[in-house]
Amino acid sequence: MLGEGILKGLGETARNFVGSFVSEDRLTTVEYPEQRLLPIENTRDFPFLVYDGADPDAGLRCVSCQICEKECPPKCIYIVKSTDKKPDYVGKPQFYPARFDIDISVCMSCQICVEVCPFEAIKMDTEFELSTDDRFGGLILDKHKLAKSNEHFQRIHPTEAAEVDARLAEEKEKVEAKAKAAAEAAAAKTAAESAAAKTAAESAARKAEDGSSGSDAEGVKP
Amino acid sequence: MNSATLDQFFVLLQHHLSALFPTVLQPWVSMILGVVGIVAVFPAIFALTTVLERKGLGRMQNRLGPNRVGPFGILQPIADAIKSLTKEDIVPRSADDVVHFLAPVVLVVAIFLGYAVLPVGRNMVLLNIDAGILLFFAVGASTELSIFMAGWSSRNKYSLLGAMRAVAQMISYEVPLLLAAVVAVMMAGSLAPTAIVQAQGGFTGIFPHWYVFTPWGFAGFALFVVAALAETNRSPFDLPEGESELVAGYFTEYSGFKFALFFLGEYLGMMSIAGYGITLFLGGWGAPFSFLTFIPSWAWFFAKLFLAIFFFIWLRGTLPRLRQDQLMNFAWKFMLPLSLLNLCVAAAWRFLGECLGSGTVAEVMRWLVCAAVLVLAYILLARTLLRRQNIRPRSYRYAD
Amino acid sequence: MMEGFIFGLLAILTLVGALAAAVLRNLVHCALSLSVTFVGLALMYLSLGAQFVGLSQILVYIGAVAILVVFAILLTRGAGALTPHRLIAAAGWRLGWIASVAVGFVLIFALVRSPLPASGDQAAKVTVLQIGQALMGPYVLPLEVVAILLTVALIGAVIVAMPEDQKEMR
Amino acid sequence: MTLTPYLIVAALLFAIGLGIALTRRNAILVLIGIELMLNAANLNLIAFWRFGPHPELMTGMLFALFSIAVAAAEASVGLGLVIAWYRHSKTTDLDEMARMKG
Repeated sequence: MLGEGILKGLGETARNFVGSFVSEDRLTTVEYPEQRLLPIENTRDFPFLVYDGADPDAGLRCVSCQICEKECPPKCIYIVKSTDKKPDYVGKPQFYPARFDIDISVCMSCQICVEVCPFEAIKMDTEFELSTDDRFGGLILDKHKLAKSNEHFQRIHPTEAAEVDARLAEEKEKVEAKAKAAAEAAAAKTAAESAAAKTAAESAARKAEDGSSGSDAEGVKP
Repeated sequence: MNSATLDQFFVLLQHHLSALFPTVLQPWVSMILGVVGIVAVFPAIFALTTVLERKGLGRMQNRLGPNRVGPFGILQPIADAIKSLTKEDIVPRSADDVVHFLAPVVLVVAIFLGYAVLPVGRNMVLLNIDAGILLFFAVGASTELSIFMAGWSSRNKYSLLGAMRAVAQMISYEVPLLLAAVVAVMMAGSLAPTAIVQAQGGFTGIFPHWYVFTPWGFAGFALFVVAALAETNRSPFDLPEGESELVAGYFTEYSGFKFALFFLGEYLGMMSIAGYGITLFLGGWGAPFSFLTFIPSWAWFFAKLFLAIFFFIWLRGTLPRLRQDQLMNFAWKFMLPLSLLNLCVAAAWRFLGECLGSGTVAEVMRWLVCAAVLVLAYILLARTLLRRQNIRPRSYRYAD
Repeated sequence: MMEGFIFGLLAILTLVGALAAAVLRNLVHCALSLSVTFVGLALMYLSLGAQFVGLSQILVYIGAVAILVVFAILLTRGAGALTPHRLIAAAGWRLGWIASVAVGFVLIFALVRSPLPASGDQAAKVTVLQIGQALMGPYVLPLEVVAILLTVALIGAVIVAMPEDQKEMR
Repeated sequence: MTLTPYLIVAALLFAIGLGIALTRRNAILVLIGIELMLNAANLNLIAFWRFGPHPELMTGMLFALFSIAVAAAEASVGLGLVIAWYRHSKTTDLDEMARMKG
């Protein structure tokens, strides 16, 4: 019959109208600032810097190699290298960024900085509430705003973070093993050397008696 | 306070307030009070309607709707008003300044004039003139010109297209609207809205003598509702401002307060046409059952008005927009013949009433004959048109 | 006093609208000022007590004729750029104005000189009911003739304005 | 109020309408002028009805009503003609329409 479709449609909307008051399940929306949906795992918008441990300054993974700065297509990254060094996660002394700014008004979220970073130091964030009343200053994120803990990374991108953590742990293990091996070798070497040194020392002592200095003997001290 | 006093509360208030002034000024003061009443009440209902519409549409789409400003978002219109008042008023550089400025003003003034003869309660009508319905249609016709002014003066293709669509649509649907309304006028024997309401005032048993409860009245009411939707550019007839096609139609280039005026005009137009629909077919301020007459007449009117507004919102939440050719075909090939036939049926109703006498059997006979004619015409006409339209399941051959 | 003031306002509104329609360069402005004249005339009818005619004037002239004129202007692309000055006036425009001013003078002269009934205080209240009865009673023949005329005009206008190729198709 | 002011307004309106019809080049404006003249006549009819000796007979008023209906018919046909002519010759200029002579 004619007009049947209209009545059917009216019935459907009426059901929705009443139903939305009766059952909460029908409501497809969330009330945003109070309730939020978890972003899906592949969400990404702007980069952030990862740090390990509790101290953002000490734990920053970035070694200020400036690859990302060079690769960034819109040139939104600005890095100033430090003059001194500090130990990284494996304990090796590295440079760190004295300044690390990203202008997110320029950033195009291409993720190239993440791809090129050899130190897993820069990753994509899911933070989207970036609105500000300062068009220029408010959209330049400095090192302190960019630094976010590894736990944050693990929360927003669990799979990727697990991979990264595993790789870093492996590397660290490798480095430690290497260091250990090196240390063992060094220890063996020192042992051998110390044995040698002993004989040398003895001979040196003998020599010292002649009045000459034992300065080279000090250099072999472990 | 007994129910009669309550019923006439506002009339008495107006009377007592104007009695405070010297005799010479009294008619003027009384008139101004009436105008103030209309200018205060209907925009307030408009404000309420905007938020209720958004909430209602939200609920129909399983959303919550605005709920941030004030309790349950009820203060949303105030926020909207502040926003539109403080926004920059942009006039395009090539626009026709004077016409661009006048268009919203003319629209709102014309629509407010329509309220002058709308009876909102017993003895509650600003101008009780003889040709009230004619005045309503006259000012309704002049809104078309203001819409054209708005669209043309903006020097924008979307505005002009929207305005031309609006004017074509309003002219086309004004014919069935008038013809549908004429039925009630014919039966009441008067063009005065108050007289039409009086004519529907009686009760049979507990049921009122509203025109909508007769075959021709029901058909007239249905035609009136459809034509009213088109006249006020409401969905599903919102082609003139179809935002997916024309940005915002004829008020694309309006911002700030002028935009708010257009918005106000649109909703006031909707409410006034709903008010006249109520007056013509739904017994105006009359109670729906004889045992409910103790409730004040104005309360009934506004209750019906809110119901009508809810129905408009409900339709908007349900129906998709028509296409231009469908719109025109519907007006000229379907609405017009049916409303003309309805006119004949109404005449036959009156004639049969005189011929058959006043027994119950005669009443039922008359009712059945008139209803059968209308239903038959409806089915035949619609079938024919649908067959000619050649409606098939939609093919997506261009999309694939 | 009040009546005279209102009459003066309405007369100015009407005449200014008409004059604007005569001299404006933009066709749409002409049409809009024409509708101002129509409104002024309708209000004048209302002030004269001819309620039904006044409202019909608004309904027909504002709602139909003004819109029709505007549509015609847009359909003939008259709404675009301003008409150049030399194209506003027809060939013998000076003669035309002289003739029309002369006609106006003659009419007013005749009016002022002729003895007219100065009365008119007995404002007869004519209800819509009376008009309806008159239209259905003594004036039923003119009414039917007008009805036929309107139908013929409707069909005629549609056929005249129909594109040629569509006419051939039918 | 008396009859004369209304008649003067009507006369002026008629003169302006005549002026438009005689002097403007655009066919639509000529139609506008004719409408104005018809309206002036209507005003005359109403004024005479109101101030005449027998307002209760409604002759002038009904004549004005019929005149409005006829004017509407005239406007629709006239504008239809203008549009048809425009479609034919791409102009609404009356001086160019004079080609029809030959």
